[in-house]
Amino acid sequence: MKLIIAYIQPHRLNAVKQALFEKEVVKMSVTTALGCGQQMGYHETYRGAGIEVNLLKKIRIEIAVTEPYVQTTIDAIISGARTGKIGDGKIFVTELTDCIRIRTGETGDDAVG
Amino acid sequence: MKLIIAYIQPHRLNAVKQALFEKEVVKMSVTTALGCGQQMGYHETYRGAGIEVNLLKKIRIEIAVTEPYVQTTIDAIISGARTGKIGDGKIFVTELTDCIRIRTGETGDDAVG
Amino acid sequence: MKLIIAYIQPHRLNAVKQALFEKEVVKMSVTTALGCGQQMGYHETYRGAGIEVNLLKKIRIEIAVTEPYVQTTIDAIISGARTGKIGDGKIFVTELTDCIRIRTGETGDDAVG
Amino acid sequence: MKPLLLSAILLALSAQAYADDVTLAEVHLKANNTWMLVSIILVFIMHLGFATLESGLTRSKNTVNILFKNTGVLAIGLLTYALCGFNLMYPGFIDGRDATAVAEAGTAGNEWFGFAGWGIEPPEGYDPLTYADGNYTYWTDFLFQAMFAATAATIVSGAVAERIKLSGFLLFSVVFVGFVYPWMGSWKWGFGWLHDRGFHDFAGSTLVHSVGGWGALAGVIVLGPRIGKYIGGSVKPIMGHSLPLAAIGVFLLWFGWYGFNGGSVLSADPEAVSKVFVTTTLSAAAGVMTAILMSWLVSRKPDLTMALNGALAGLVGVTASADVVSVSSAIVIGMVSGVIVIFGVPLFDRLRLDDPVGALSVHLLCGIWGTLAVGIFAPDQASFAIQLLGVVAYGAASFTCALGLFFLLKITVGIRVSEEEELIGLDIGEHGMEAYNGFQIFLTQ
Amino acid sequence: MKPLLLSAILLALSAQAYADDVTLAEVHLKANNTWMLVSIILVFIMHLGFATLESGLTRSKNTVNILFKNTGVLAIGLLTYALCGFNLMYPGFIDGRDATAVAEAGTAGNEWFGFAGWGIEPPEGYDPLTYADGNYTYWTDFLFQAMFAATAATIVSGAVAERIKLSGFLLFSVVFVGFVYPWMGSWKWGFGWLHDRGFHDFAGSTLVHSVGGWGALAGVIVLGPRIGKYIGGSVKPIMGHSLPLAAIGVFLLWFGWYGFNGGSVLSADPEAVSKVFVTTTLSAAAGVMTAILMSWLVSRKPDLTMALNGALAGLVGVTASADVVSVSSAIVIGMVSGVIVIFGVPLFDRLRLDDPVGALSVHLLCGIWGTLAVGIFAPDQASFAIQLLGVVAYGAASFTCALGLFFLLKITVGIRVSEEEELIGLDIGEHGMEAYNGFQIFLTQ
Amino acid sequence: MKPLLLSAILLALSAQAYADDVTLAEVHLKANNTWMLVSIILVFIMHLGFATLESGLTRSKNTVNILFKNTGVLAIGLLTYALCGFNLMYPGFIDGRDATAVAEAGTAGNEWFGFAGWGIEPPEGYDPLTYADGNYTYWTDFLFQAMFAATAATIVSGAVAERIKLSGFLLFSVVFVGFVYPWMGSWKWGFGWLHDRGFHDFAGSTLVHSVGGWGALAGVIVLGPRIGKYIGGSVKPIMGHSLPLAAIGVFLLWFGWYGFNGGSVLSADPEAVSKVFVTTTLSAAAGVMTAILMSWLVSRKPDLTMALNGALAGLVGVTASADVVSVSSAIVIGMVSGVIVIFGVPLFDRLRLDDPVGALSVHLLCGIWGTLAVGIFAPDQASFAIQLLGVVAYGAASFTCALGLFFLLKITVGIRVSEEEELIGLDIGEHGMEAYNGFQIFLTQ
Ligand SMILES: Nc1ncnc2c1ncn2[C@@H]1O[C@H](COP(=O)(O)OP(=O)(O)O)[C@@H](O)[C@H]1O
Ligand SMILES: Nc1ncnc2c1ncn2[C@@H]1O[C@H](COP(=O)(O)OP(=O)(O)O)[C@@H](O)[C@H]1O
Ligand SMILES: Nc1ncnc2c1ncn2[C@@H]1O[C@H](COP(=O)(O)OP(=O)(O)O)[C@@H](O)[C@H]1O
Repeated sequence: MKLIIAYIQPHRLNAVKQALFEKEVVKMSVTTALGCGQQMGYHETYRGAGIEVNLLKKIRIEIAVTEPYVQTTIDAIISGARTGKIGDGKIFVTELTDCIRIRTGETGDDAVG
Repeated sequence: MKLIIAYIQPHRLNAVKQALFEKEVVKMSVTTALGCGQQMGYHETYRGAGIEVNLLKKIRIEIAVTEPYVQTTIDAIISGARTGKIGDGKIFVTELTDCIRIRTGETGDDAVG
Repeated sequence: MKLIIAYIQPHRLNAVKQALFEKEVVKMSVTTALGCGQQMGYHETYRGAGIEVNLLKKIRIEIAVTEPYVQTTIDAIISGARTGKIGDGKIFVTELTDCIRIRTGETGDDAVG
Repeated sequence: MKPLLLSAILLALSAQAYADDVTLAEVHLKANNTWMLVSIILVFIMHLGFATLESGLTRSKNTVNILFKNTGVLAIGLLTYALCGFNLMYPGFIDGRDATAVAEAGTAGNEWFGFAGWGIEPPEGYDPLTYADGNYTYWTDFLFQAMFAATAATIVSGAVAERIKLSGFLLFSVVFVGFVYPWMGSWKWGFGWLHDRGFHDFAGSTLVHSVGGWGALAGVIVLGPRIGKYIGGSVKPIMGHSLPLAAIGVFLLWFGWYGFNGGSVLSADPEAVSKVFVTTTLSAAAGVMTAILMSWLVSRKPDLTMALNGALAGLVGVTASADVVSVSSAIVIGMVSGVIVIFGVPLFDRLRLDDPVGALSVHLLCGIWGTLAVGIFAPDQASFAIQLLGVVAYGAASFTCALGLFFLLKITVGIRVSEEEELIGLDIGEHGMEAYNGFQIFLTQ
Repeated sequence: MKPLLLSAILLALSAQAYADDVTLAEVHLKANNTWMLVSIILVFIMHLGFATLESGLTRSKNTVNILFKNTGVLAIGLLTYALCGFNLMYPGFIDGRDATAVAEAGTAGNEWFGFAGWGIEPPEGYDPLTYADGNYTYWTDFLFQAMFAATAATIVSGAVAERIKLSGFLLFSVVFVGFVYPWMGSWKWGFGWLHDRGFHDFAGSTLVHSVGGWGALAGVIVLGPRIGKYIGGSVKPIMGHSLPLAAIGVFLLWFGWYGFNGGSVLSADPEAVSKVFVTTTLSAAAGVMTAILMSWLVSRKPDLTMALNGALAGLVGVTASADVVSVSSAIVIGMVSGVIVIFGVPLFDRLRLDDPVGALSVHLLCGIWGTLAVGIFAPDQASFAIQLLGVVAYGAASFTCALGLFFLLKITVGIRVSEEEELIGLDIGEHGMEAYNGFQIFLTQ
Repeated sequence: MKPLLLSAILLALSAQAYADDVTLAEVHLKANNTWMLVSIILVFIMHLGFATLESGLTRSKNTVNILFKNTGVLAIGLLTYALCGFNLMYPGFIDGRDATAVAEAGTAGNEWFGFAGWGIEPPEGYDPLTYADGNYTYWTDFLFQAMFAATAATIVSGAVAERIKLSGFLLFSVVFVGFVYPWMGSWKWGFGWLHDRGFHDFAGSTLVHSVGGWGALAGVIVLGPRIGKYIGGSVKPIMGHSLPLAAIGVFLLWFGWYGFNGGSVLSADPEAVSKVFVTTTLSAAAGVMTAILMSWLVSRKPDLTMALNGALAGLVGVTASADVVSVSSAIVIGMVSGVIVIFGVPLFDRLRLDDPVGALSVHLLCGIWGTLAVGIFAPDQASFAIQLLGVVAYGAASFTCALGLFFLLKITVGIRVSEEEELIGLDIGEHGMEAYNGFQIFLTQ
């Protein structure tokens, strides 16, 4: 099992969800995040003083998947999130040692889906 | 060491904290998250137009624990979070390579607690 | 590759960013979190009733780095975040199996930076 | 006497220039009525004050519901008052305390109930100039009273917030504002039996605030506390989601109170209205100060919500007596009110009566205190005994009616939302809508 | 007859005591003018109402921009109205319906356009006592009208929100408020050709609200919908970020409406103003009720934003007739308005006309309905035909001017922000500033 | 002459019908007093304006504290003004500019200090009709002035926000509002030495705003900047947490200013009050416009907070002269004020004077400018020299008193919170309470 973490542009979330649903990846967790990366920030001015903002609003998606789904999931995220512009974001893949469904106590692959 | 990530129903947080404290797991980090899973969403209407909301408010708990505590922690979370209803949530367990306490520089197991 | 997760005091974020930038670690993701740890909470009173708050506002930083950068990054975070007071926070290091840059599809080390 | 005569004639001439287009009586009515119109507007905005205060002191998952209730109650209150409320409250009882009137009527005047018919329409041979001795028109009269009416139900709304079913609450409001409030109001302001006995309630510490407070108490009892408020022996504070909203609410209420009390003079009488302004203002200020000091002492840290409630406490407290007490008495009344609210809130909590916004302490307790205060600080106006009688009579009637109503609704449409709905919030449950879209908010309570 | 004579003299004496420091006429003017001043203040605060309502019903990433627009439009409106608006709207046309005046002027009075010069300055031999038959001063006259002017542009602001370029909008406002609105206003309130023909629009259902509404329609058409509002065949609701703000806005608008309608009596005439208060209030309340009931039926869950829009609908609807209709007619007008708004919003969505705040339904549709309602409920005042003529004339003129203006701006400075800016939000794009610093907010829409 | 006599008699008869129940003088007082009462209410709501503006422009972790301070200061101001302020400000100095009065008093009238005793009570043989030539009652007089008093301290509150200790600030307010402000006020409005010398300050550009501004400056100097505001050579903007709150604040202040300036006419004189309305309004609008344009030019993107400050700048600027300048002068005054605020804010930042809300630029600088403007645009009213004298005198006195007070408090109770408390926020530190419960907010600043 893998735990896939993706940072995407906020306005791409719906597209990504769409792409994942089509691939039957229907479970995920989403949070907001501020991201700093290649994408340059923007300039804010407040009451005469300026400031460079380089922490941009991003969406963080966390998806636990079983091995067979890893690539599908990654492809789906990319297809939904890619605009070709800097700031599209990143996908991180980490090992998932175990997964438990609280309601039933199921563990492992059965619990992921 | 393991890093345990749990998604639970918001209103179960206090119960989960309680359960963890009893097991002397007193360190954790909590964030809000939107979750999409088996639990069906709900229908919102806004100014005549309807929309299906399937990203539900959840609480994300992150706990780093030493091996001996892994099972205790998982059990505690379950005991606090389980209602038997769909949407109770999931627990994800990942490997924790290292842990450092910023204040002291301690590393490994000593730093976790 | 490693995925470094750090919890720090909110007001130390700028210092940490500074320290990271100096070490050319310019990519990161930041979220807010509530943390419970050694640091004692504070007492709130609301309309005559008191309550102990032990979930304190923290900042969660997530940084994916290539092996050579791991220690540098950790040191930078510590140098920026340490005040010597309880509550300075923790750094967690986990394995990063893979990393993909959505925009280009690059993977592995190339994608991290 | 020639010059005099001449001057008389000259004056006559000059005066005549206007005699044909406007008379002193007309101007007098204008001056009075304009103030009453302003008062109407001020009392109107109090409803925004209630809406913001109540939503500010509750959780963000119930905000839409609270705003909705306050908007709905206002509309219901105004329409039902036009339909029947006004004529229930002012059924044309004879002023039993006016000797001649009684003589003519041949009655000691002990009216308990009356109804002057459906809808609103000026009386036979209506002449604005004489309708209220040139103080206001029929329409002003109706609307000023109508704005008051909705207030009573709004007071209930805050206390039962975060768990009451929308439909149940709206039905309650229709009956409470449309019938209960005006009927009981007629006892005093409609020249009913309590008026005859000399009960004094200037602007409604009892007729409006206690009546609403008793209704709130009934609701709180029937509904029970919110999930998670009382766990085991201890009280778990459920914090309001936006204190700026709460502060806006209190300032708007204070603002509107100048119309609530100032308008209750029922004319622009300069001395009377301005005196009422001073007593009202200083009582509110005194309420704030004691609330601040007490909460500083009691919980070591000064509580903003208590300071704000202190202002309302002072305002409710002085409402019954603003026209008859001295400045110093007004300050004392306000100080006591501030203390009452500080001890009232935890008291109700100890009694497991869950009142999210403190309506019971502010409107019920201070309403009672303010009414009795008339007997203490202005005994020449009304004896303590008669004031007590009024408090008891209104308390018994209002509480009984409200309790009955809530029970009836409980066994019929139901008045409490499901546990699941309460947890996810009434905004999504009752309205399928969120108050703060996009904001990331902890819903752990 | 001696006593009489004596009394006459005595009265003369007593009266004389004041004759030297104040006359009845002066007091009369004071009483009237004070009410008009209050009305000015009330109409002023409506601009805060618009600002909060519009920002509450849109996304947090565009809040700064909306607040900025509303502040800017107010300033622009006031200054341009002083510069030329007032003298464009009141160019001194002769009251063509006043037989004698026409006779003197020897004209049937069918004025279409006039301009009395730049800047504001009281007329030759100005005497406050006679300027408006002792109802208000020149300065009151100007300011009351000036406060109205900015409203028309503010109505547009809401409908074009979240995608219009700041510069483009401000330029539009200058022309629309500075020239279009006052010019068209002169047709009726300036004693122009529609006034001559007996068109009745008490406080501006058409002159202010429809005119603004038509401008909004033109803007919405030229701009096109916001990204993500209409995807494929379906409508994706884009939720407002703060319903408390929206509620504050509606209550403040209702509050200000008492000055908008009440002040339009143009004197403190007690009977007239208080009657207007009642019709205005009950129509708003009726609008709320039908909006609540309809949205409950239609979408199974009562919609707060609809209840709020219902209040505005009722207010706009009764604005043309508040002075001439009966209480029951006012209620009916309000009820119909409430229904209009419920069906109007989805209607415009079906037409792919993206109006974030519902300005088209509230101001345009209900403005038209309210104007026609005069012909239905007060045919003695104005025939349905002439009301229809007015609606059509103002619609044609306002829509054409606005459409032309927007097109002109589109091909010159441009009126729509870049897609990128729309996605990140106009606050950062146009102002480099965020409305809620530090708050974690989902910007997925 | 018969007909004339007859008419005189007839008039006498008709007039007599009312002669017994109301006199022209009474109606006159009503008309005047009603306007003054409205002004009181308007000035009251300015305190909500300050509360929302200040909290909107600061961080969410200090919101409860700011709301608390504004509530507390209002209560303190009202009570201390009743206790001694009013009688310190109006100690009954003889109008030294009234030749006859001086003659009688046999003094050139150069009063510096006076005190008419504790508490408030109408003077001997008080008759509302004559108390202020039938313009307002004693109570109105007191309350209108009392509402002004609290303002001065509130101005300070904004500038010292986010770092000042609650106890220290409240103690400062007691002395500043209870003694310093009224004492200095007596120099001009109390017929003191500056009044004698012909200093002109209509509604308080200097007496209220500069005085408050100087107090703010003293506080800012003694306290030092907020942590993180000035790092090395550069200024790090600390953004306000809610611009909607800030906008609400400014609109409410503008709204209330109609009472602040309009009420300062001290009667409902139609021409005078309405003229003041126009100058006040257009100056504010002009301030907005120049602030918008300048900030657009200076920082390439128009700054909402500057546009809002521009409105306040225009209002403060015209406050000293609203009654005596022409419309065009008022616009110029407003324009200059708008420019002042744009350059003032960064100026103070360069001087490392950390003023979170811009009170120094708005109230201090524009207050000074407005006072001097009288000498420029209405030299016939007051020479530039005497205006300058007034500015200097008030500046010296107010700044010295405030500085002394703050130092005294610093070495006694202490005035700055600990670094730790400042970082976690004063809401938790001083009140153990959060303003936005449940909301996830970045506290990195
Ligand atoms: N090494 C990293 N560690 C953590 N988050 C990262 C890292 N690199 C990128 N991100 C996240 O991905 C987002 C997009 O990255 P960015 O470099 O701006 O776009 P792109 O990868 O398309 O050039 C960043 O805002 C940040 O949130
Ligand atoms: N595969 C997954 N990856 C990420 N988060 C998940 C996954 N499965 C479940 N979750 C999280 O757990 C929450 C509860 O899951 P859900 O399936 O609704 O409940 P249950 O597991 O009891 O049926 C979801 O809302 C989501 O936040
Ligand atoms: N075992 C853990 N699991 C998850 N988060 C932790 C853990 N230990 C500490 N944290 C996070 O780090 C923060 C600081 O920890 P704390 O113990 O208070 O400081 P210190 O480590 O300096 O004593 C906590 O608030 C929490 O957010």
